[in-house]
Amino acid sequence: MHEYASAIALRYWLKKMGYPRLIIAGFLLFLFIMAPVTGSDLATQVTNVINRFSWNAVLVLAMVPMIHSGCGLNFGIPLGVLAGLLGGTLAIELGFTGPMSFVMAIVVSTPFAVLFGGGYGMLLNKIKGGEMMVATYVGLSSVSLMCIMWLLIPYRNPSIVMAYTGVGLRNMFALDSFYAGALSEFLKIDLNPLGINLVIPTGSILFFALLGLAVWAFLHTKTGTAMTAVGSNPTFARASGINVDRIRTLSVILSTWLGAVGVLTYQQGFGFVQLYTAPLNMTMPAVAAVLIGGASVNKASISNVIIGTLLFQGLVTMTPTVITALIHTDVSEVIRIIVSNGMVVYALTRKTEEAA
Amino acid sequence: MKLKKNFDGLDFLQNNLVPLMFIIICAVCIPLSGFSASYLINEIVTRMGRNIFLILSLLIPIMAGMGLNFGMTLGAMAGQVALIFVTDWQIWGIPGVVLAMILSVPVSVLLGLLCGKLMNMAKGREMILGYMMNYFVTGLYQLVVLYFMASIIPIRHASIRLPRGFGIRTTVNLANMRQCLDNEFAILYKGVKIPVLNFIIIGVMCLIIIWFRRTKLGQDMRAVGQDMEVAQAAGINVDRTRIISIIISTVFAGFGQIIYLQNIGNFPTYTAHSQIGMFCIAALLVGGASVEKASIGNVFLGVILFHTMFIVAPRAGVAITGDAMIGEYFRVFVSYGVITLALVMYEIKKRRARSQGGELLAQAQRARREGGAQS
Amino acid sequence: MKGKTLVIRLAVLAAVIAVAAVMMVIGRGHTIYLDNKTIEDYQGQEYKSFERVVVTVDGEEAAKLNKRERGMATCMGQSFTMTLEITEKKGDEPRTEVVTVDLPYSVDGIVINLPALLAGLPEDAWYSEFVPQVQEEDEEPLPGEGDAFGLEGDMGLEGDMGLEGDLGV
Amino acid sequence: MTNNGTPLLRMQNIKKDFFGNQVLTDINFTLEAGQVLGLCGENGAGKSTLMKILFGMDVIRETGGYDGDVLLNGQKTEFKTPFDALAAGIGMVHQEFSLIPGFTATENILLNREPKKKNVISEVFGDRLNTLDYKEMDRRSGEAIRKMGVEIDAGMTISSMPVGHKQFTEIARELSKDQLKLLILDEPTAVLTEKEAEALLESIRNMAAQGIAVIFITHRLHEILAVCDKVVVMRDGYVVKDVPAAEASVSDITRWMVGREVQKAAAAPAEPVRAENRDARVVMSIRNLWVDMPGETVRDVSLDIRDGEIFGIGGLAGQGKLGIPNGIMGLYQAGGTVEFDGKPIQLNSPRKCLDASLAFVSEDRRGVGLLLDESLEWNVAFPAMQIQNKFLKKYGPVRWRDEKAIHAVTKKYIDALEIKCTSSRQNARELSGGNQQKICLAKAFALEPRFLFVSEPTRGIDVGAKALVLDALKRFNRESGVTVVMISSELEELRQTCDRIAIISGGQVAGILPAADSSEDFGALMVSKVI
Repeated sequence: MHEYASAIALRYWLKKMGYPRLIIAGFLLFLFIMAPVTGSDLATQVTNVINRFSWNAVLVLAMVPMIHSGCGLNFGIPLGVLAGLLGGTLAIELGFTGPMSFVMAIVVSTPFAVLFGGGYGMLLNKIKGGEMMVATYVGLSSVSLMCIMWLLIPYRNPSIVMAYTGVGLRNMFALDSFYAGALSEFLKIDLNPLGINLVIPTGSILFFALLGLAVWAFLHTKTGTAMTAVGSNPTFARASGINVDRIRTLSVILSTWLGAVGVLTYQQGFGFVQLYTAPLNMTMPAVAAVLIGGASVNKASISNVIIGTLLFQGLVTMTPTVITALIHTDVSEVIRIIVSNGMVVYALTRKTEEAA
Repeated sequence: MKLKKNFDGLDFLQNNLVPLMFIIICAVCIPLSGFSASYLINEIVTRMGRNIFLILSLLIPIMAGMGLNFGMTLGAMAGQVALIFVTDWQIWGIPGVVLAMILSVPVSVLLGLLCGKLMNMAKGREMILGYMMNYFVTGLYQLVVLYFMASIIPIRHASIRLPRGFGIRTTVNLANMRQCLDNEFAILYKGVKIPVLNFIIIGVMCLIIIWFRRTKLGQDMRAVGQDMEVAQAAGINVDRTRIISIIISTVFAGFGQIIYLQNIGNFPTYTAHSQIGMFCIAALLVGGASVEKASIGNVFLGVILFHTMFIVAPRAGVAITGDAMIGEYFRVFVSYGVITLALVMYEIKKRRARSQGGELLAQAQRARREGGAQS
Repeated sequence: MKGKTLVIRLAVLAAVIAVAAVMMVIGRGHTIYLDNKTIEDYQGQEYKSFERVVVTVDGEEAAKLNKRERGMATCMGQSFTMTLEITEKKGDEPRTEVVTVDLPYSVDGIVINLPALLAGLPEDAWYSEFVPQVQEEDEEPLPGEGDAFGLEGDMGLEGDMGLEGDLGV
Repeated sequence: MTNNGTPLLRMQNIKKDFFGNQVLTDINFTLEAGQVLGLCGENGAGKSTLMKILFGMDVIRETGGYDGDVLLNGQKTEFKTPFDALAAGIGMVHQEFSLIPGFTATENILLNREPKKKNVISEVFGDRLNTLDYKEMDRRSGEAIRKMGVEIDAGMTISSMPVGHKQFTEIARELSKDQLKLLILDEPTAVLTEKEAEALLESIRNMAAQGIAVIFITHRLHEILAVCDKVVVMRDGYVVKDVPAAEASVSDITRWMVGREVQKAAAAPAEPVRAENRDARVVMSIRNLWVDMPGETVRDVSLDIRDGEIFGIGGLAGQGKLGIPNGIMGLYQAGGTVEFDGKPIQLNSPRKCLDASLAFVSEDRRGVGLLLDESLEWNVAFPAMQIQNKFLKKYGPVRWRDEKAIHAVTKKYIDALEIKCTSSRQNARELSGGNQQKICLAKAFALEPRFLFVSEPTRGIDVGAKALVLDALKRFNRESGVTVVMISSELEELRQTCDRIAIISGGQVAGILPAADSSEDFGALMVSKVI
């Protein structure tokens, strides 16, 4: 009898988790087990995963508000990334250096994020039900528009403009004298002196924890509750006197701002700023990660973000070393593409009770 | 009466906003670019010959109410796989093209079936699903071409293998079938080469589409496209009809990609397909099509306008800003912008149709109420 | 009715396969290398190279070969016809000959020794397979996700902006 | 037409229950070829269920089939799908249009039955690549339209047609089926103008003359008398009357439709109208309200509702009774004036209504009433939290959800309303219909409103739950002095619960009666202004 109940519970749990998620988790577990077998150092692997987690987690977090308010997966995240890039480059242009430039980057990017997010949110309110496709193309067209702007905005700082002509920003530039490591160096725990190849970027993780806590807290306030209700059943929310459009716009602004902060966090870890078409490459890893973490097109939580980012980044960092060592072929790139896009396709084909 | 006419004019403007915008862009950019008329016309005719077939493949899913088939890329990949084999077997010229088309069919059908089935599971989200399918199937394609070919799937010639022994090189050279269709019966007139055979193929394809609309299947697709529930109630197998429309589109996209690539003469193995869907869809929309309605006329107008913009934008960009990259980015921006605009307008229209219906009803009620009050 | 449809379908399928097979035959491309070289010793005999050979294929001049030269022509299908304008020795009037050679299906590159061929020697005397030398090249960069734009090859925007960059290596 | 006295259709002892809820009992009637049968009855009398059985709809099979026999030409038949019924010569025109908007009338008439021509390609790829035979299509649709006897433009697209012509297109579609022997028309005149309705009746006569039997369902009783050969009246799942039309009058039919057994009627009004209500002040006054709610259009409603009463609104489905609360509460576009407590209420703004202490329990539980994927706690507490800042803790400017208070209030209502659930954190989706309805009530109660609209509170819930829900409403009214307006299709339920009942017909108030008045009076009002 007891066994029977637990079998039901297991099946329920399996169903809730979804098979793709389990397969990915199982695969990652397999990678961790195989890592020592193939001769790669487990501590190094763990360091890599944690590192990549700390870079990406905020970007994944940026998915949450929009999913909550029923706007679907935020394929328009490049908009937030652009706000972040504007903030970062302008902070440098204004002459800030070191960790201060990171703070200023966030400060400067905020009005852009609010502006972009506000416009984007109002657009999405006009096309309820078709958000995801439009979001994708809003991302694509805004990035290509900004490609022109990077060339036209009269940046002067020699360390970021093109070396020869002095006009237009470089494709990629290093942040060594600016905000590289602004968070990750803070309270860094380095176990290398003890002979263990483990480095924990405490600052970055704390920063993510702070933002994650803030989002979690927000979702527990009156407005946050309204946001969840809007996502869950917009008609119910409207009947309960909620201004659905306003809440949705707010969620989009939040997502966009988190996207901006997310890309800055990413850059401080990575150490470089990538411009032009690079923002487009931020979308899929973030979308895929939150889905792998257990979110659906209209439900997501902070734990989805943490689990998903760990799983996805684990997959991305571990496959190149472990699988390559195993079969002497680097299939990591292909696996990444299949897993991330397959996950999105899977999520899209799940039946949701109502399409807002 | 006058008011009504005004209204119509505004309506026309709204419905043809995108083509009109493009005509203006082209009108501004052509003189700035400084290209000669014969060069420009030659380029456009060539591009028409190679692109129209691909774009025609988009029409059938639109008819079936499945929107812009972003999944046409799947067909393009099938075409590329076929071309890789044909290249390896050293089949040249038109026979090579024909063989590649035949070989692409089973692959296209399989991918189309997969895509169609998934789209039936995501009704109302077909477009984003098709868009994501691109990337997903790109992964599968890479797995096959980069790892399976020449290891599991036999590839004879070292010249198309990667130096490491398996996988296909990043560029596949189609020198032996380069422009074989374009050159057949080609007419050179005042510096403009007209690829007659290409246009014959396109003409036949147009006839097929027109004919198809008059078949039972075409009629069913139109019915399904307009109202799935009514079609289902009338006994039409909706899911199957939708899958067939995607399969047809995928197969034609495969043919289209082969025609396209034989004109170019080589292709980057891993990226040739990636943007094909995007610019075909942009071209179709530029021609005045929308997500739910597209005609052969839209295809032709779209190709002409879109490619004119495409050819002249970089040079015009240089002329205006002095920077070549700006023109390049500009045309990319315009392509994406057009699709964004079309999608937004489609969604807004869908919503407006609903609310307008309500308003009309309310008005009628008011009138009736007043009438009722009098009697 | 059902049976009839099946028969028709099978017939069409067979026809398509037949077309494919025909295409494989008539479209098979070969590269033919024509040598105007002296064969020193074939069964004890020497076949001297010609002073000059002009090779015409399908009305187009494919090669003009002096002594010890090699020319190249391409051909689709299983037999190859060329018109040769031969000047045997200096000062001779050129004579014209039409030669048709059947090509083996599985061979891409075929080397034909013209003096031996024209002398009517058996196949093993004038025929040999061309084996291309494979040069070792550097490893080519592998593709990334085509997420970036790049509308066409000629866009110049084709950068592999995939994730390799941020893999941080 | 009749072969050896065997009627075309015989329904024999048809019984049907939905999960123990008996909706049809011993239905017997016959129909000859070329006869027109008028079928009438209140909503819920079982007409549609009966037609669904006859037409082989999936829902019947999915809910356990039916008992009894359907005999067609003396042959016992049981249709598995509507397509079987169609093949057997039964056609049905549903209330909702089933037309492709962008197709012409011809294309719609022959939808999926188009005549085709073979061609080479279809030999290979199958019949679906046969081309359409447009000439033959025109001919067939023309023939069907002629058969119907009403002129419509066969080449016109549906979307540009007036509503009436759409209806005629549907009828022509049925008539174009060669095998058609029996045509069911479900309230076909509801959307027609008077003239069009006249034409339709004429065409029904036409069809009958050509030997087609017609079952004609309508609320416009005079139409039945005008065109039918016999009338079948249903009530509460029974056939109460089966007479030749010539022997019936409108008032007879009305009486048969709503007439209850004597003892039942006497038991109905639970309590007499409470004295204090008679001259209580008017708390809400509605003037010239119109509401654009699809299928429930309100045209011109003026009502006064007194403080502390339970006011009932009844009427047939589609006549606009549901539009009243939905319009006032801002869920559908509305116009006119509504005053509450002497102050005007802004229409089209749910927030303003809620702020004024109005609350609404929607008839659309799953669509409007509940957050199906959230916990019961959220469902109960959400509006009160958003509107009245209840269940919140304040930390400076931050207003934090007070989970404890939410839990407490949910627990309170779970106990008070006897809601069956595993815990207050269960998702609303997992509850049964009756318990979901109670959650909706709890949500409204938690708002502690002064005025409550309850729309179809017992729709789709079982008998036991019904009583509980109605009791809870009454208690809420008596104990908290809240004015309740209850909208329901079930007249008996209204008479048991309410003090006064307004009957809405044709989007207007047909009359207001005390609950104690006789069923016949209510019935007469219900059909008085049917449009």
